Amino acid sequence: METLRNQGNAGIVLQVIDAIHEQASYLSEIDGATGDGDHGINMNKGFMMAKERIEPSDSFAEALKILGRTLVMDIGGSMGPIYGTMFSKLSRVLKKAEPITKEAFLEALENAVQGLMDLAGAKVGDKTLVDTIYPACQAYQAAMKQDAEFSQCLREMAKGAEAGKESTKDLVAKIGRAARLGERSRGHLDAGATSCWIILTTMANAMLAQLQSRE
Amino acid sequence: METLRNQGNAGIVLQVIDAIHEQASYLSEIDGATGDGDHGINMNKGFMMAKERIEPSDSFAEALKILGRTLVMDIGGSMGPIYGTMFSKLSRVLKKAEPITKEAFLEALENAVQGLMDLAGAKVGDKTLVDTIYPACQAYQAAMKQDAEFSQCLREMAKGAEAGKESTKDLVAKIGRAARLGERSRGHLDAGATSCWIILTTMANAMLAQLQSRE
Amino acid sequence: MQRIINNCDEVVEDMLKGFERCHHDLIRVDENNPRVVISKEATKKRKVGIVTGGGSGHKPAFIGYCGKNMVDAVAVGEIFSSPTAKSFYDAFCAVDQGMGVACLYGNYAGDNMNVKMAMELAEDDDIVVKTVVANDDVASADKADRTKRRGVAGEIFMWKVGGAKAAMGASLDEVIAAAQKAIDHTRSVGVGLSPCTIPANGKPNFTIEEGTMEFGIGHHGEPGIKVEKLGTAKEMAKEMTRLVIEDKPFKAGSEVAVLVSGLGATPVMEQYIFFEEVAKLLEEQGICIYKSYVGNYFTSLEMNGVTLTIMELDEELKECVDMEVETMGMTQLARR
Amino acid sequence: MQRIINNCDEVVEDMLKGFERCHHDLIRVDENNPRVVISKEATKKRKVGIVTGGGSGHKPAFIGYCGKNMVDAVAVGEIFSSPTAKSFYDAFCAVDQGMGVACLYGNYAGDNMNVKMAMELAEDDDIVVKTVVANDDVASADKADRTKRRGVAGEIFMWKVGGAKAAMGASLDEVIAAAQKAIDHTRSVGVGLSPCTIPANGKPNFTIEEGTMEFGIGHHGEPGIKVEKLGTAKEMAKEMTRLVIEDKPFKAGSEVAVLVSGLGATPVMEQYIFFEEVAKLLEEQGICIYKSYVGNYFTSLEMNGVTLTIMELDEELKECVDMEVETMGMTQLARR
Ligand SMILES: Nc1ncnc2c1ncn2[C@@H]1O[C@H](COP(=O)(O)OP(=O)(O)O)[C@@H](O)[C@H]1O
Ligand SMILES: Nc1ncnc2c1ncn2[C@@H]1O[C@H](COP(=O)(O)OP(=O)(O)O)[C@@H](O)[C@H]1O
Ligand SMILES: [Mg+2]
Ligand SMILES: [Mg+2]
Ligand SMILES: [Mg+2]
Ligand SMILES: [Mg+2]
Repeated sequence: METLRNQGNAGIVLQVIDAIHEQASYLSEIDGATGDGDHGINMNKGFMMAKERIEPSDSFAEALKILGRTLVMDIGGSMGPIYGTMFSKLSRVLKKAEPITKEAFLEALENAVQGLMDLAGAKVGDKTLVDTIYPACQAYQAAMKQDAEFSQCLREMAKGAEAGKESTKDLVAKIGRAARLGERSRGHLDAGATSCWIILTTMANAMLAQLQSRE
Repeated sequence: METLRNQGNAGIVLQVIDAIHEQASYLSEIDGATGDGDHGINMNKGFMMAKERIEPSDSFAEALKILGRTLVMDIGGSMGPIYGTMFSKLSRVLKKAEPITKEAFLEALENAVQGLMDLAGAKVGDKTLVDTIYPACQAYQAAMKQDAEFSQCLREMAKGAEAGKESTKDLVAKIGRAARLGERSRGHLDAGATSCWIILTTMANAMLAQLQSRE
Repeated sequence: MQRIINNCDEVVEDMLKGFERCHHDLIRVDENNPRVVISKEATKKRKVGIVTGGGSGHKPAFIGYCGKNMVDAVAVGEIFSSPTAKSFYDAFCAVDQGMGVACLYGNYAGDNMNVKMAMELAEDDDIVVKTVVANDDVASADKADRTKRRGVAGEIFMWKVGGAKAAMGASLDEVIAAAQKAIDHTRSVGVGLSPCTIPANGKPNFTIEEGTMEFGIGHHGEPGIKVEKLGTAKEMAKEMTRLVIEDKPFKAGSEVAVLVSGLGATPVMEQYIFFEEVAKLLEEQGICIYKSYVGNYFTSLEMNGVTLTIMELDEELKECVDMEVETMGMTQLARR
Repeated sequence: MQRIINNCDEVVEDMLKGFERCHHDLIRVDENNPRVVISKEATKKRKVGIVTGGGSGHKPAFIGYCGKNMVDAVAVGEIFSSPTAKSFYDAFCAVDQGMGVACLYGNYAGDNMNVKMAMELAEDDDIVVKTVVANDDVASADKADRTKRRGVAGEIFMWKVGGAKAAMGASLDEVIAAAQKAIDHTRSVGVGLSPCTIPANGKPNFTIEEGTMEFGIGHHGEPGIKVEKLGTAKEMAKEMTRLVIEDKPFKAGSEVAVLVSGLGATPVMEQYIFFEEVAKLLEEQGICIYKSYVGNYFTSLEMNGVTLTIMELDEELKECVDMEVETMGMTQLARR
């Protein structure tokens, strides 16, 4: 059975932060096509602020909590509470898990998706980050149903995120600044969906590298 | 000796009004090159308002007074008081003259130029209507000095007005909206100088037609 | 971009410094949170605290309504972006005196989320916070979907009424009821004639073609109902007034407060021209104007355009509207 | 031209109708002259009458300062064009109560002429009119030629002081002396970032290139001292503050009132950013800000830009500045 150590695995979150930092200008560029071109700046600001507060020795859950709390408390806008809630919910379920099993992570993921959607009021098809995280969670669930290993579930989650992100290209924005464009928003990726894909794939890969097999 | 009947000669003023009315769009066009393009509109408004108040049977002096008062009281801006003063001053000197002699008209003209310049604070060379009326008055004076007849004085006045008006083309505006352009105002006629030329030549011609010769 | 700024990423910080310095007799900035503006009157007497908040760029909204008998504390966001949950929370803490806090804000996704999170934090501290969410913009959703409508300049009436009520010593439930009544009695609509530019972006997010106007535009450039030929003030007033009147509906014989606001770059002269047309239409319909406000009350940076807000009055609302108030955006002597 | 108007030749008429309707509790329009706005307080008690006037398009100036303890009557001109002599005269007549009239206006050729003619008319009626002519704009002529300088936003301080003095029951000579002192103690300068369009013209009379600003521009677009690269708020503030301080000069230890006004399309946010820079510079020089005003106090239609006005205070001026005032453009409760 594959599991993930909670203790000392803050590095997973730090990798997510670094990925957002590296892709910041790409995210702003995407946002520029249909929004106000600041998504990378907004994300980078909050994620870098959290980076300073996270110790590499922190647990995975602790690091998620710090990131979530930083986003909620210090970022504002819509991204602060949305991503903040996502990371906080992940943390809340995972904090008692040691090691983290694929079941625990599914529960955490479902909680995060639910919390995020309740808060944001966005549905699948609105052309937001929900279009990435929702199918990602479903892909993980589907893999679990087929008794796939933790690693396989994570790979499926990343694939689901990618497909979901790509799906936003053909959607018309119903929420946020891009809604301004109506039909003209079609043909462009959604910035939030893209950052969410970066977060989920980076997290999946970082977790994969830390998975431990035991009988 | 040539003289002009004061009684019943409101027609001279009415002809001046009609000339301004006819040239209104030309005046606005000139103002458009260096100012805000409304000189014809401004002038026409005041002059037409006066037209309604003047009876053809009024005396020349009476008609001048009505025009002057209308401009002063009802037009505002700079043109109202400036042209208003000019016509009022002409009227004030002429009102006791019957018939009007070339001497009386000179006195009236000198009074008008003085009053206007005192009020406006504009000097020759500032690229305003002063550049028309001042040389016009000087030309009249010069003709008088040479013992010219009234008709000759008036013709000289018109010539002086024309030369003065033309002189504004080469001047740089120092006053009014055109001052905004500085050097770029050079090469354009001044709108006020042009309306003043129209007024003075029309008045001269209308007076010429009414001059009476007696011994 | 022709702007008088130092650094496009710090316009809000820089503005707040100037605002605090200019209005130090009315407000202060929270010592621990530079994004919270607090009225110097907030805790002079024991009363319900009034809090609001929102993105920057709408001046006088939101901080301009912080002061005597109106808003007690304001959470300040980035340009066109919701304040943090922490700022809302700190605003709650700053003004709670045990009688509770009325958080009166506009219906935007970000604000809803941040207020919600802030309320959870406040709950842990036993601070009772209740909310009224302004949704006066009739163009932002169908009447059947009223809860989806965003809040615009009608928020000013909500703050005026809530602030007055609190100043009168009312309980939290009474303040909430009055503010809710104010916004329920209020309808707004806006028209945009030209876009605006978020300093950090450097160029407008959208365009409005010369000779056209966007009917029903939102305060951040949210899409309107339609783009039309730019008509006369009379035509604009007619369509806007009709939409607003029919939605409520405002009926003959009722008394109303009217607020006309420019969106930033609209000369105040034009706002009075527009107001006159609105007033004539209301008169024709037998609707009586009790009090009117014309000016730049709720703007969107340098957007060109105008908004119309109408609130139906009863005796309670009139008393609140008439109350003396002293803020940067609205100062009124007690009605004689 | 994106405008909310009915007819470009009747914007002033239309605006006045809306203004009167909105502010009927503060002002009325003269029954016999639709171009004269009269404060409802003007003749409530016997005092010196305060009159001003000027072209339209500068709202709140001039009619926006008509009301309690400020201006009693205003002569209203066309856009950027002086009112008629008759309007000034009618304004004198409306507010004279035998104690005389203080006509406090700005130094423009047209206004000088029309006021002069109006005073001649008033003389025939034995109405005593004395004038103060504002000349606070340091950019409009050299200091040696101070009488040639035009009046700009400093006029607001002149009206505030003159109006307060009259309300205190001062004689005409006392009012004139105080208003003259106010303007003598005041200096202003403006910067333009974009032009404006007179509605009847349909296009701007001048241009300001993107990335540049016109330093020292006048309220009607009169040429400034120079066109420069558009700098930061800090740089702008530095140059403007220096010019103003050195001209007076304002000295360390003095107390001043500061007024920052947008020219119409400048977001109020930017005005506060600019104000903060000015205030820091004054602080550095040991000049103490007693009171400050930031907002659209004296505009030029939708021109983009900002003006800075500083007045040195003594006890008399402070008392006048602090007095309660109620007008559309400035309302202040009595200082606590
Ligand atoms: N209510 C919402 N629910 C979910 N996602 C949203 C919502 N509003 C906006 N978004 C997401 O936010 C992204 C834009 O974020 P960002 O650019 O940081 O904020 P802003 O739009 O304020 O500039 C969009 O691409 C979209 O995915
Ligand atoms: N102070 C002044 N003295 C004399 N003439 C002046 C003065 N100011 C302006 N003018 C004249 O006024 C003319 C413009 O008049 P007009 O277009 O009617 O007014 P405005 O400039 O207000 O639009 C100029 O061409 C100039 O001749
Ligand atoms: Mg964005
Ligand atoms: Mg943004
Ligand atoms: Mg002109
Ligand atoms: Mg003009």
